[in-house]
Amino acid sequence: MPEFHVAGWIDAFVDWLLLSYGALFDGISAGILALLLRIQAGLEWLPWWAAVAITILAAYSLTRRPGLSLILGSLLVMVVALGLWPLAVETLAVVIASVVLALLLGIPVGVLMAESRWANAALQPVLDAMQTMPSFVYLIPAMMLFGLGKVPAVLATLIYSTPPVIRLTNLGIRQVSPEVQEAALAYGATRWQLLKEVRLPLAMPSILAGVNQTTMMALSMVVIASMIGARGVGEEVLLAINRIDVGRGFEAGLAIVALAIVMDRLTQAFARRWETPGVP
Amino acid sequence: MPEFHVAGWIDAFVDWLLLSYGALFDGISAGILALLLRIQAGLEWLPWWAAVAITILAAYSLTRRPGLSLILGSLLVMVVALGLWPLAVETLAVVIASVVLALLLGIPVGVLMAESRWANAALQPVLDAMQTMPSFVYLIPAMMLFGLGKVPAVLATLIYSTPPVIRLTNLGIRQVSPEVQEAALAYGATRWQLLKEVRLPLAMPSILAGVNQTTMMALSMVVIASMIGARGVGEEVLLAINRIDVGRGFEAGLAIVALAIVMDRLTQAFARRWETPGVP
Amino acid sequence: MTTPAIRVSHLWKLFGPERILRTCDRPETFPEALKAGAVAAVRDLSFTVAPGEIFVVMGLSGSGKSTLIRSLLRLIEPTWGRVEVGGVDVTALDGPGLTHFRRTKVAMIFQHYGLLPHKTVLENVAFGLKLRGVPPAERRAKALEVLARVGLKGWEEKLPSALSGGMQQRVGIARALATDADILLMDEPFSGLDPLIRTDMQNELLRLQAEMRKTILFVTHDLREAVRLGDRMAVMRSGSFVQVGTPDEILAHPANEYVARFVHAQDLPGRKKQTQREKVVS
Amino acid sequence: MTTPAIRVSHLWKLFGPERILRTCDRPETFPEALKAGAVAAVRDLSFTVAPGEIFVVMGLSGSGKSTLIRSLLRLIEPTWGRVEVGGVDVTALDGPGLTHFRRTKVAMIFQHYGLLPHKTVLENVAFGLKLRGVPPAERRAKALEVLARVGLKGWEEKLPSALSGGMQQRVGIARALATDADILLMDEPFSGLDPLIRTDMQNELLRLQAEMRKTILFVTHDLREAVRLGDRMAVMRSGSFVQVGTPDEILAHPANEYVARFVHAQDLPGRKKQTQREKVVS
Amino acid sequence: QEPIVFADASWESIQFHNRVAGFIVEHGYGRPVDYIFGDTLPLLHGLVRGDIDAYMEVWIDNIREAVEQALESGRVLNLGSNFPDAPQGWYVPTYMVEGDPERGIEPMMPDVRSVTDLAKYWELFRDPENPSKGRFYNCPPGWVCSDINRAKLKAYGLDEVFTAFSPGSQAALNATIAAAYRRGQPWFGYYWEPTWVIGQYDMTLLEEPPYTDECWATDYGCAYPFSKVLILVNADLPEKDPEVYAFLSRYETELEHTNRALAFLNETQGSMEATAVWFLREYPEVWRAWVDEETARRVEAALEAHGA
Ligand SMILES: Nc1ncnc2c1ncn2[C@@H]1O[C@H](COP(=O)(O)OP(=O)(O)OP(=O)(O)O)[C@@H](O)[C@H]1O
Ligand SMILES: Nc1ncnc2c1ncn2[C@@H]1O[C@H](COP(=O)(O)OP(=O)(O)OP(=O)(O)O)[C@@H](O)[C@H]1O
Ligand SMILES: [Mg+2]
Ligand SMILES: [Mg+2]
Repeated sequence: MPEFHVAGWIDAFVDWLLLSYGALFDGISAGILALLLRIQAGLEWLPWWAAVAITILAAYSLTRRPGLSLILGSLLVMVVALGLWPLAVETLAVVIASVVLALLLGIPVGVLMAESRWANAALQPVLDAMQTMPSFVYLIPAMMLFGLGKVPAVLATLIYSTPPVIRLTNLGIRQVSPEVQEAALAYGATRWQLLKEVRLPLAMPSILAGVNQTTMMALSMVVIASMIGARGVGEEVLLAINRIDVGRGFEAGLAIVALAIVMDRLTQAFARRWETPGVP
Repeated sequence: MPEFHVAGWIDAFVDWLLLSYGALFDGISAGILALLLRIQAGLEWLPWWAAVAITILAAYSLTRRPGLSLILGSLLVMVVALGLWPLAVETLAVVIASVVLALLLGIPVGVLMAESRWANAALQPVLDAMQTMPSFVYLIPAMMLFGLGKVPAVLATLIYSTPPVIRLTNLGIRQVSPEVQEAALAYGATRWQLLKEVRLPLAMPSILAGVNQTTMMALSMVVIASMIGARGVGEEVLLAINRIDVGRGFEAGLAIVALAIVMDRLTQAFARRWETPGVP
Repeated sequence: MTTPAIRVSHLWKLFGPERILRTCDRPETFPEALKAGAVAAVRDLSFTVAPGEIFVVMGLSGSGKSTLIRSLLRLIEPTWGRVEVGGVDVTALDGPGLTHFRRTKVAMIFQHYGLLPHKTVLENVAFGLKLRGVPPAERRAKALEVLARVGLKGWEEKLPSALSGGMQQRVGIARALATDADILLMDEPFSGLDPLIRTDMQNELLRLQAEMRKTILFVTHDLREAVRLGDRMAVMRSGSFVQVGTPDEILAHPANEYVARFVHAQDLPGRKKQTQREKVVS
Repeated sequence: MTTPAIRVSHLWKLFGPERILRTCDRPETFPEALKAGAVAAVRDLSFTVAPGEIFVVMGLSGSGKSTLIRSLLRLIEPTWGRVEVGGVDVTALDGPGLTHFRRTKVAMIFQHYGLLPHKTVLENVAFGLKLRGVPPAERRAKALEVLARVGLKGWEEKLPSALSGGMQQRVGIARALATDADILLMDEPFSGLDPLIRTDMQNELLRLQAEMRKTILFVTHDLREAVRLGDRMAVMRSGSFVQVGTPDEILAHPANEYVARFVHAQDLPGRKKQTQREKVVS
Repeated sequence: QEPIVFADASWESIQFHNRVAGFIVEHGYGRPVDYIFGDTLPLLHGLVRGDIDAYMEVWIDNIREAVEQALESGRVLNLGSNFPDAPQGWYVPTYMVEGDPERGIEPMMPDVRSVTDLAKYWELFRDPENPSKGRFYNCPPGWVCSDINRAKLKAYGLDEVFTAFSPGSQAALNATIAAAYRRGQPWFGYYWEPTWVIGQYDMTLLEEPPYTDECWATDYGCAYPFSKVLILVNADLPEKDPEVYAFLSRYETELEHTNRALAFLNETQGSMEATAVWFLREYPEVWRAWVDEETARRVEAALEAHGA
């Protein structure tokens, strides 16, 4: 079969972007960076014990489960004990920014996909591509456009971790019983009220699973983020790998897992707060 | 705060494993490898046009949707046209083996988590760790045990991609209406019958979302697999990345996305075959 | 005569495979669709309900009563025909118009309750008011009042899943009463209730009716209930009305063998509807 | 006297927050739990049903009828007490024993149908047989036969969601009849049915009864139905039986004001149960 | 017969050497060859385990611990350097010093020759994440040079105006050079030769005081030594194929060879195999020193056949 390539066009396109809009991308990059540095400064300003205390209090006030709250707190203490707190703070800044953006973008898009058959069909392959296109493929041009560091890291994390919450919001809404929706409509619910009062609350278990997966996937990008200069715990992993230091890599990995669990449980508790079905 | 490290123990543990169970790991490795080589030999024996034809036919006989079937076929043709078919075959062998193993392991574990509160609580953090522990951390020791190549690649892919199907099977089963389950129990359904006749079919939309996520995540490991000698399309990505050859990387990425879409739609169609709820 | 509260003209609703329904746009095409396998749940139905009237629909199960009642609110889109409710041409309404109509003109009670499982009993009852934008304190007061009327005082903070079937039914009734709509569509509202509560609820309905002259479309399987409540009643079969008239007429002169069998399946303790109603109202 | 088909002794079922229920293991602790906020859906209930008897339970909604019927199959675990069904001590059964018992001894009809939404009508009806391992052809034949009996011929391949409420109810009835169990537990089986079908189903039940002498625990809100079907009946209130006896006894000598109000809420067209039944059976 | 397996890491020079050695092994010694693609460290592990027989370019300065560990295990043999004179150090794009009239780029710092001259130009390299300093692109984390670079910045007093920015990976480092070069912007950081980057982009290696062991022992305030690029083989190779082992022990090239080969590859856009054949034809005197007469004849024959 004769071969056919698109590489030339892609290259030309990236070059064109780079030369024509370099300044624009520098501007965008500066904007995102400012946000990120603010989050990071806030986190850095906090001493570690204050962060632990806040986590425990937040977990308790959201879930009323003292056991869980203490476990979350002690996971953070473990990160501190491993000497990785300063790095963890840098990682957290990137991950928090990404997860917040992913949820803000993902839930509405998921709703859209549930409402519109057209959007569903059109976005499905886009989501597939976002999840499977190897990050570095788009990171190379992204790094050229945005420079190295935290900005392309947020971008890559966002691209990779948004699909699950979109997909599961979509699924959850589609599973809401038509009978209950009919009753709400009969009492004059608008599309928006139907969504807010019935569909989203009843889809909550599924949406929460999406939030969980998004958080997990955001944290699974920590090493890649460090590979493009975002620093953080991922750098420790890279260092350990390059030095064949299994134990050290494992410690850094543990810290990432700890951050993942803490972030996940807190986001879940927070989202659950909004409203969940009474039926188990 | 005084630091506390586990690195030493980990190192010692890996060494101990290596010395005591080397033969065992060689055995496991040989088993997986045999399976893999069989899949790969099968795929290589098939000319590309036969693979395209089989895909189209399978898709059509499973879904009865001619449009979809043709799209899937033409995605494979695209891979061929990009000149990546021989590499794609190697990638597919690893991914297919991983996804099959992930589903065979994941669905029962998901069921277990839905049935037992204890298993649920105990496995939750394990799943978190599987998803967020950076692959390289466990790949280095895994390579010491299993050698270079496709076996540790399958292992890493398995670890990373199994959690979604576990979690979504668990979620789906928990969401099955208690009324319907009660009715089945009243007629003397055993635990197993309840599962097979009621819970799994009614959880199917959620399980399918899990299958989708597992497939996606397996394909997102293709590049890592190539880093440890599994060959395949990931190689092309890595080469392109090192040369900052955006177009070439993008082509390889496209091929991966195409494989992802084809695999996902086929697995979904196949799983849907089993049984799905009649209610939309 | 005043304009009727409900006027239905030539209403059709077909169910069946998408493939067949796609070609159904005029009544002339319907016989063909029916032959091809579609089901006519409502078949060329025309009738009017006067303001303040209680119009009872009876009929075999599967005869299209729920479908009819749903069509009046366009919860299912009629295949053909025209529906006017409260002077509004429902079939011509656009989205916002339909929402406004559903919020203000009608309230519905569902055969299967249709409660929101994630909201408490109180929130369920106040739901119609919330949609309409009534302030929280006011809707709470209203909901508490109606809940007391249906005998569910003390259950306000429970979730529907902790209630028995009959109690859930009463929550559905309370939700409809709370909206103060002029027109009530009631799909077997009392069938899960025990006789004491059922009589209470019937009395309550008659009292309401005497006070506020609502218009009520009422589906039931219980002939006693139909006779007791209905100003007029219709007997439905396979999507059409076989006979329409006052209960007395129908009992005295069944239009055909089917109606006769239908009304005699439940023999009745005398036909003293008028006097009974007077007793309750006084 | 032969051993009773159903014997319930001192049955209790409390609902409420986990926190309170944890400490409830003996009847002595129950009053305290009730004070703390638990609800006794079934309260120290004892009764027997003789083989071949139709025992009707009536009562206010929320009085515990569904809870009682569920407890007999241990679909909900009783808090206290002993249940024997068909000579088997149900409360003492282990897992496999319970499964065997449910498959062979009893069949249940649910107030809310409890159909499997992903299976066709036919598969739903054959479900009990499938669980028991009956071969496909045989269970198909049986299911088709029972479906015809409940008037659902032609609907075999539809999904429950395409059926009206009453039709779904009949699928539930067919499923129970298909199992040929000796003991039937029926939770308001006929309440969503129209009068014609309802009478048909009652006749069918009486015919079955005359032929096969099944034991039936029957919950209904319809006094006529209770009188027509019941050999004995019980009036339930807040988890206890207020009165148990033959319908005639209860109608003639209500034990208290409550029962009197209850049975008189629906005045009855003469008390000719015995004769009616004979007519049907003959 | 089991193949000789080469570690086919992802950069081009090693792939080129693999094809050269592979051609000789295949045609000169009649032994099948295989190339396993992978990342640096996994391949090194493979070498230790014996999944891989030969690793033609081990940049020991980057992964010193790993290599030392491997050698200590006794499972790996060091066959000496592949090419002995690979420069490394701190580069800036040449247009920054000399300008590029073709692209209309003015020289930004015409008087810069050595690293210490850069102090006054730090603002050109401003770090967006820390705008009070310039950005120096360091080695990827874990490489030995990343610590050395930091020490050097300090030794030259440049740490006051520059931060050592860790690019995270070699790919990221390459991307920064490519992006800066295409846009004609400033860039300053560590790199090495022979690489396609230095081949493709015109970069200037900045001057430093010449390398001495003393300065290396104190504050690293002098130039890098030439980097060592070793050939490592698995310890079983002498037993598996003594002839190939002997051949690889003698394998040695010069920097110039690799550079020419990479240039050829770039010009022709051909395959690695073609480049290896070109090299073998072009430099018979080089490879004939590695093999005996007999083998050389067989390779010659294969080369001729290849052309036909
Ligand atoms: N899952 C539950 N959680 C808490 N309370 C419950 C639960 N199920 C039932 N109850 C309570 O138990 C009582 C009895 O309920 P049950 O369903 O047995 O009534 P019933 O007699 O069947 O009423 P109906 O005629 O309306 O069906 C009710 O007060 C109900 O609120
Ligand atoms: N979603 C649907 N898809 C297909 N057919 C339907 C659907 N809904 C209703 N039908 C059919 O329409 C007919 C009328 O149903 P409907 O629910 O209106 O009956 P009904 O008179 O309310 O009966 P019941 O007294 O049992 O509630 C039935 O034959 C039913 O099978
Ligand atoms: Mg109905
Ligand atoms: Mg009940």
